[in-house]
Amino acid sequence: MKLRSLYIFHLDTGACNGCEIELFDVLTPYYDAERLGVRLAASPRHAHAMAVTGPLTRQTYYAAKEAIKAMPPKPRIIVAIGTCACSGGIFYNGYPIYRRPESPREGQEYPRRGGIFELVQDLRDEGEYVGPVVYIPGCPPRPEEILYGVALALGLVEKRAKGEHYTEEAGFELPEYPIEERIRLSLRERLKYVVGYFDREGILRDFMELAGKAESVEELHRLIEDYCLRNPDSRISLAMRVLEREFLRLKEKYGWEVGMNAKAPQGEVRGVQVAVKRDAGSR
Amino acid sequence: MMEELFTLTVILYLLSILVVLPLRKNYRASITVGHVLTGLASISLLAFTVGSLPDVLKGKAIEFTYNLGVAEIPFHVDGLSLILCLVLGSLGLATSIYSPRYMEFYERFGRSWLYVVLYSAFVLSMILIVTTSNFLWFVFFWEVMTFTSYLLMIWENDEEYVRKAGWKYFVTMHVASTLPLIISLAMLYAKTGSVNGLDFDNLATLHLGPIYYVLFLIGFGSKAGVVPLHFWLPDAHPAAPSNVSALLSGAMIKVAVYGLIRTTCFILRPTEALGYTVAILGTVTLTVGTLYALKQTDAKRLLAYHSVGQMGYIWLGVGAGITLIAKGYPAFGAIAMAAGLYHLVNHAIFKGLLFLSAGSVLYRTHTRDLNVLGGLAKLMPFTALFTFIAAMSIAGEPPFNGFMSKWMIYQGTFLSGDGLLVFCGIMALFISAATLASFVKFYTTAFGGTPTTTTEKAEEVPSSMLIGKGFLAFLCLLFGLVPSSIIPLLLTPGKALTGVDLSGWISTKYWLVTIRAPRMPAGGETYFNPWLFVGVLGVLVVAMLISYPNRPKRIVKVWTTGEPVKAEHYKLRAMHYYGPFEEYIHGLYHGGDALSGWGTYVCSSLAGGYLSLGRTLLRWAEKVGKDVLSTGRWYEKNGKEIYLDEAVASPFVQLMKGLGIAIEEVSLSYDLLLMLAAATLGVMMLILLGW
Amino acid sequence: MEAERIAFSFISLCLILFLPPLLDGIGRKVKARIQLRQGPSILQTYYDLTTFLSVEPVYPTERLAFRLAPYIAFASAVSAALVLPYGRVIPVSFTGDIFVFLYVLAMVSIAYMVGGFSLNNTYTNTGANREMMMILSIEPILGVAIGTFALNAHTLRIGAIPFALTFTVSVLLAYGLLAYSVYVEGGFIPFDVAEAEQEILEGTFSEYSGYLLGIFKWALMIKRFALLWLLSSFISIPFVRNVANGALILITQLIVLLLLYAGIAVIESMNARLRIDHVIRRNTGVFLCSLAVLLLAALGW
Amino acid sequence: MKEWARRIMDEKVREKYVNEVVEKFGDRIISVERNADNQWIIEINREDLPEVVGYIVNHPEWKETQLSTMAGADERPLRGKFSLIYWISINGASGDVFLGIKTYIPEDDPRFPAVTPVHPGAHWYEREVKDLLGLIPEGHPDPRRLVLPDDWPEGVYPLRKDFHYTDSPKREFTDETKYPYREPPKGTAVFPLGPYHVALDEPGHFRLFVKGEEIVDVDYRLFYQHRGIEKIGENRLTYDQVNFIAERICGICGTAHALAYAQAVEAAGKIEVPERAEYIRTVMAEIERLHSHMLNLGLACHDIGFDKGFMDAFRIREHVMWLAERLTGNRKTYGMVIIGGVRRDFLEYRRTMIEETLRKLREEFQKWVDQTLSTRTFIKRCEGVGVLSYRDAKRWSSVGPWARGSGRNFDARRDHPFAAYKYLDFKVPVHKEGDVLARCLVRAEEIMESIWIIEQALDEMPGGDILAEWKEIPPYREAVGFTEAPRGEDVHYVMTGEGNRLYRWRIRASTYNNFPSLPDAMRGNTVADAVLIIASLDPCYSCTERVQVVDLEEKRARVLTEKELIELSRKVSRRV
Amino acid sequence: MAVTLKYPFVKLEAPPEYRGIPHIEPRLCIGCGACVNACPADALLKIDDHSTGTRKIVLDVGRCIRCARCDEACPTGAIRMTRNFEVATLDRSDHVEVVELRLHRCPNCGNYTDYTERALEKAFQILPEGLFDKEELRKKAILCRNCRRKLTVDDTIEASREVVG
Repeated sequence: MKLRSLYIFHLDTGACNGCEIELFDVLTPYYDAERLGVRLAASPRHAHAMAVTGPLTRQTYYAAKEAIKAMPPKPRIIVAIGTCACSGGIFYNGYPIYRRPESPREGQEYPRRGGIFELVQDLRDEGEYVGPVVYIPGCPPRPEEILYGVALALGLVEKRAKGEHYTEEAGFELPEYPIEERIRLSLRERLKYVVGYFDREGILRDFMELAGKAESVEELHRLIEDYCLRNPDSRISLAMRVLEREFLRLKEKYGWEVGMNAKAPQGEVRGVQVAVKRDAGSR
Repeated sequence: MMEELFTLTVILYLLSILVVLPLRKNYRASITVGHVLTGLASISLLAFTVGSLPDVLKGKAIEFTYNLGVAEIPFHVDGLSLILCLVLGSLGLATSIYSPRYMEFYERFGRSWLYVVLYSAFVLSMILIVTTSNFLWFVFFWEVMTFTSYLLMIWENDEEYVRKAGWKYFVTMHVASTLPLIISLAMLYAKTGSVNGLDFDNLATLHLGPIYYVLFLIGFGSKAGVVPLHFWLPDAHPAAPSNVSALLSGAMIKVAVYGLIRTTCFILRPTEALGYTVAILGTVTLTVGTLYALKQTDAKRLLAYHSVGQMGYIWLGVGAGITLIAKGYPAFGAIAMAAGLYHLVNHAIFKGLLFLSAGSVLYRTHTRDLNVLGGLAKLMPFTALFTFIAAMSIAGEPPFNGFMSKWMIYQGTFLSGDGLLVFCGIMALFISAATLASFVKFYTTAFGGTPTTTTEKAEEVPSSMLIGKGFLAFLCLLFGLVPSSIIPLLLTPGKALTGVDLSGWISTKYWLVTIRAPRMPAGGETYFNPWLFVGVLGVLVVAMLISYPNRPKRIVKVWTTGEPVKAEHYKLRAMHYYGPFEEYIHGLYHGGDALSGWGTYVCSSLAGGYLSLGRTLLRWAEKVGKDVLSTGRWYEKNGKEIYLDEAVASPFVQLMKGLGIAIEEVSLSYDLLLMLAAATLGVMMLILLGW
Repeated sequence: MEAERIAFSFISLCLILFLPPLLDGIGRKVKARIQLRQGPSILQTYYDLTTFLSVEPVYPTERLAFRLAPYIAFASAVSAALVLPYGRVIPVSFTGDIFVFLYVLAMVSIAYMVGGFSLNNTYTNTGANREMMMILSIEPILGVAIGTFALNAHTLRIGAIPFALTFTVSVLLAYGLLAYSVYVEGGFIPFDVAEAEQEILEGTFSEYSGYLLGIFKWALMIKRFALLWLLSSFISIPFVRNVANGALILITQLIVLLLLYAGIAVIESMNARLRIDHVIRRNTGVFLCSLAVLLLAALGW
Repeated sequence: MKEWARRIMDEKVREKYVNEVVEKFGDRIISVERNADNQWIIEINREDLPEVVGYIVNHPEWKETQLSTMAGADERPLRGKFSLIYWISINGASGDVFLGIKTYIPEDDPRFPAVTPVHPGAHWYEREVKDLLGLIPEGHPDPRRLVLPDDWPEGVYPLRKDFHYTDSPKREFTDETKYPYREPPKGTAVFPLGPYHVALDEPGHFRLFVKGEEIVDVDYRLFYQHRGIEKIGENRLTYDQVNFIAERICGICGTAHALAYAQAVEAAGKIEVPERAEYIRTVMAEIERLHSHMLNLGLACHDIGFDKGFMDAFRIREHVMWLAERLTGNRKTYGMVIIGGVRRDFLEYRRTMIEETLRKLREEFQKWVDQTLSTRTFIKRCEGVGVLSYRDAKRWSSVGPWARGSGRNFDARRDHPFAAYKYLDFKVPVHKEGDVLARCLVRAEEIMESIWIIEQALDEMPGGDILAEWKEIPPYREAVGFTEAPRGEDVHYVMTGEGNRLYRWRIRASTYNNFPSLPDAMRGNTVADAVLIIASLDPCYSCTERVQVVDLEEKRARVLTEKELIELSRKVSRRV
Repeated sequence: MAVTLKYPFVKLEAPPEYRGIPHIEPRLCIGCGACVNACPADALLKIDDHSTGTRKIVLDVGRCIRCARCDEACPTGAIRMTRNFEVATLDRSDHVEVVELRLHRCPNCGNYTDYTERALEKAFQILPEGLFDKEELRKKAILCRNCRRKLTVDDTIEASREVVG
């Protein structure tokens, strides 16, 4: 199927507005879906496609059914925008969400049921023609993603997504890090409170690199000071120093002997001094 | 030969009066028989019209005289008369076919014989008005016409509003129409001194003063419903049974135009001042009438206001014609006058048809309130079709007849090279859109959409009613597509007035018309061919229909944006149409509030005597009884929004309040009223014959 | 001569039928560029149209008026466009054809209205209602413009007026009135109240679908084309009326037409849609002012 | 802390309010408990509800007092009773107090006297409680269904604890079970607007009763988007997960909801949030306001066919979206706020990015305002349209720019300083005209203020952690969390529960308080303005309507010349 | 001039911070189910089949709300948010990613336990050398829950018997 003009009617079946606004965004200068021939239709009578957002609540079900029935008999493409329309999303088993009687409200089936598919299936059971359904997941999908989905419906791009089924044959790796695994995990957890989950991987990687290189606590401290000098971002510096203190604390706790790269200090007070220094440095 | 045909017409009408008297016990039979005879009479009148055409086109009038023993009635049938004969014949035929079934609707009133008597007398009087050539007889028949039409109008006399409209009509006609005519008659009689001296030929030789222009303008203007003397019309026409409304609107007010042209142009001289007056009155009339019509939601009242508006077009055309003739553009003036007369014929046909259609709707649904009608196109397909043709005609859409006459009026005004007339033409063009708006409303509210609770049980009207309407619809198409079938006839009055040869100015070949303006650059005039238009349009429509066949396989629900809405609520009602526009011209509608006080004051000081008559009558009425007085108060109380037209007419209203109460009392008893009317008629006749 | 006439008539028919979508596409492109976006392809309107024309419609009513309205609109729009001058040739020409032009063009609106009123739907009804009010309010202005031309040129033939005009103050003002009324009648923003998409779901069109909608939209495009072609002829012909070559005149007309479309696109994108009462008020004001133009014309200025 | 914030959060001022209420009602008050810094819960008998609530809400001196939220809860497992709590906020730059008026309702007699006759703003709350918990408000003017779908059976109350959250009982869907719309007034036609109308981005059904084009009255049915979020939050999700569904209550102002929820739980669990996290929350909330207001201004242009304004507003807004994407990983539903802090930090380069974007934004938005306000047709469409009087705004407890456009002078950021607002300086723009234009101007000015707030916050942002560690939240504690979302105050009420789950969660989106005043603003306008007025409300959450008496006399048209407007817009921009 | 991006006709990278669709790296996944517990939308499923001894970790991108809670919770970094966003498709099964892992089998009773072999290995990696009696731990840890309880009870009885005895 190759359409050069696509009038889309927008059907909100209980969405949170995120997808709607992104759908609007697709029409605006940066994305400009009109260059693909896409326009928002004022009435389902004009529409070749129905852009559906939302998990299909029971109150919208009847109206949405009317809307799809009001479309011309063909092509009736359905563009399910957003995770909710694809499968019910986070709301999938709420009490006002529509599910066909045979669709489980809790279940282990996959792909997960829910969303607009329930309505499409009902309509097909009634003998109404409903065209293909393009699923565009995302919460909300980026405008690019919607464009991609629409382009897919128009036959302008190739499908890229592919289901995967891995088994044990894929192989198993237990990656080894320069520092002990349980300390790494503790540090990783601590870092979440300092810089958040997203930036922690990179910082931890850098830290482990330094920790692997360092032969002693002093060297580690020097390396970290170096690193902070090279990297002017105060937040990363702070994180590194927190890591250093935490690392030393954990080493202290678990005993220095086991799986150690950085050598234990000679004096007992060493670790404390580092900590004091860090406090001064972060100001 | 032609004379005998005319006599046959008269005899058939008289016969119908006689025949029904023995049949009066049987309501249906008497009306059917009566209308068969009137139908035959109409056919014979049409035959007379067609037969006389060759002579009349050559400029020869048909003249004959009926000698009644006590008096002689001279007849003079020229082009102008023949145009009216055509109108009366075709409308008479249509109503005769239509009425027998339609009058079943009024069976509860009984008195079938009286109806037929009045109907025949009414039509016959109009025929005699337009053919007689003696001013006395003219006035006499005029009065007969007024009386009969009044009695027909209040046929439904158990309705309050009918009686009210009736006395409004009766009083206005006598004060503003008959009175000026009788005054002029008296003055002329005084001048000539004999009944024979009142022959039109004779009168034309007199040099009459400007007072006659005024008297005739008032006399015929009020009958024709020209602003500001139109206020009776929108009440009167809807009050009558629809077939009578068709005659009132289609024929009676046209007779006034005939009277105007006959008197002012043929007896008096066409002058520039007269022409401008008529044209401006016409413009004001068409503007006011149509803009009021835009607001109406009562089917027949809407049509009645349009009668006012369309009369404005006729007056504009005639006025432009008179002006141009007087200014020395005889040929072009004749064309403009022909345009006005063309619209006269057309208006008679499509307005007759529209009233008959409104009657059909009334017949089946028992309502004329457009707010509650709907969906009739599905139930009454032929009525819908005929109404559509009539609506498109009156809105002036090609290729229907209304377009042709309006087109000629525009040409006559726009090309006159006279700023004032051009302005009149612009207003006509604008009002044409308003007419369209009004009829879009009329057609779509009654016939569009899905049937409502009021209309869902309606069905198509009986075939005889359809035939009557179909005949008129056919004429709409005929005069639209083949204008040359009638234009030569329409040009004869102009020719007779100016005596010039019009070849080269307007030419008619088969169905083609071309017009030349006085100062138009020479050469390059080509014909307007309605058939070419129909052909192009038809070919395109058919071609598209073949490429994109249009066959619904199944019907889906109307899109209500997802949430169901009841069909009866999901529709704009007639009163909602054009709201913002009406709101904007609100000032025009309700300027009356401010004007009424002022108008009353001025008029009361100007016409003290006039009012003292009313006061005397009021005093008399008080004696009749206090409960009767309440009617007058009712009128005051219920006229919450005083329209501009009524404000202008406030002296009349004052007068009518008094007169009306008297007549109100009388009209409560129909027999009494009838007796009174007959007595008045008899007295007048005696007076006239005695002179 | 006859050969030229036939050739030009054929060209004009092709222009009437197939040029409007292109012009619409150009307008869309210009608008897009003003909004700093790439915009659709210039041919996009053709794609839209062909897609609509290939889609089977759904019928909310079996009423004949509803089903025939698009065809009537289309045929009327094409017929109206045929009385306009193309080069030195007018496919169909006669005296007073300007009124025929107006009335036949009004039939497009009538089809729109009858279609809109033929079913119970307040959206279509309101669209039709507004369309009628637009016509009501713009007709007198158009009338004054025509009246001024008629007073000046003493002819009512579209083909003859631009050739016979002498330029006076009133004629220049009448040009302004004509342009204004063409703009309003064409339903361009801010005057697109009858087909307002966000308010009343494109009015009557909200119930049309598939090829019925396609034909209707095509008809409206042809109507706009006819109106603007009238304006472009009135503008261009007085400048080139002494040129004998019909093709050259035609090209001039086309260029002016393109400029008009581009200019309209600019105005459209710089304005919000007015309300119907604003439109009526504005039009009535213009009409009252335009009476001065008529007065000037009557005085011969 | 800034001087103004210290004044508002003054302990003495706060106690003055509470004491006045306690003194006024004396014996009738069963208990007074301070459950959080600025929140008191006053327990009374159910018979006294209208009087007490009415007294506080309609207090002549506490001008901007309003009903913030009302929650019913099924406390039968705990106490064998239902509970009702009306939360009233005292606003207007005078003090920072939330009063919860609580009452218990026995299981066998689930009725209470309605507050709606005293204060119409309680209309939906009481209808909703009737729908979801089966508590019947006596004397309520509109007994129709509000929240539940039309095909929901009678007598099943989803928020009761004996209702399992995955159940979805149904009844036959027929014409009789359809929502009972009012019959149109005589001589009017129905103009159904929605649920699927092109200018409404969300399903909501407005039934305009029109005379021609003029709107005579409005009836409507909302809650098409009712997704049972509260039930899911109370049953399926843990404290942390609820944040993500809270964010999806509304795709536009998700952060405000997530923040309100997090603040409520933090207040209930007495969790201290690191200062840096508060600043980051503030910046995110303001970024959200930027995009939301630009969106709304753009859509207002779109609804009146002014495509240039629409496209430009969205083009400018895209900078904000991109910024959000770089900062949080997504253009919307940022996923930033979590109980105890935030999830991503502002590294240096992100800070720079924000500053650059703001610079660009201010310049381009200024241009947009100048251009739009000099479009005469735009002004013509917005001026004097959809006028909401101050009285109506107050009567319906309206919030946000919708209320500030009508002269209500309050803003949760200023009157109940949360997050980092107490450390910042800003103005609250208020316009008195109450028409669409006033609301547009309020939004435009707020955009400029937001830019200024973000700049301050970036400058003053302290170091330290971004997330606090918390172990356990004590069960059965109540608190409200509140934020100023772009559309107005969002209030979340939580009652903590056991097993890492909430016991009761009540969401009150800003639009919930604004919607019922919509008919007042719409009456007397034309159909053409309807979508514009709805857009100027900036609806984001589906709510419902009510019936009330038409009061058109209040409406005042305003005439503002174009010059003044341009001046005004200049003034707005010059200030920042 | 026009600011329109050329996408989808040219390739467009999402910014590095973007939370795209999640992806499970099968070589790292130990099937612990932490992500399943963290997921608010139930996009991740843990399906155990004790008869065949397999555990499926199912990721349905079409249900995923991209909150990155799984990313945050995963101990091995197997499930990560990618920057990919082009996952529109006509077939919902394209959205499903399944990792099928073997469950650990209790050497004592022969039943399948409710953790995978990989999880066990990971647990041993985390446990520090020499901190506990590793051999002892290994002996107990590899047992299923029932067997372990039995073993513990047995041990206790034995110990008490020793004390008493």
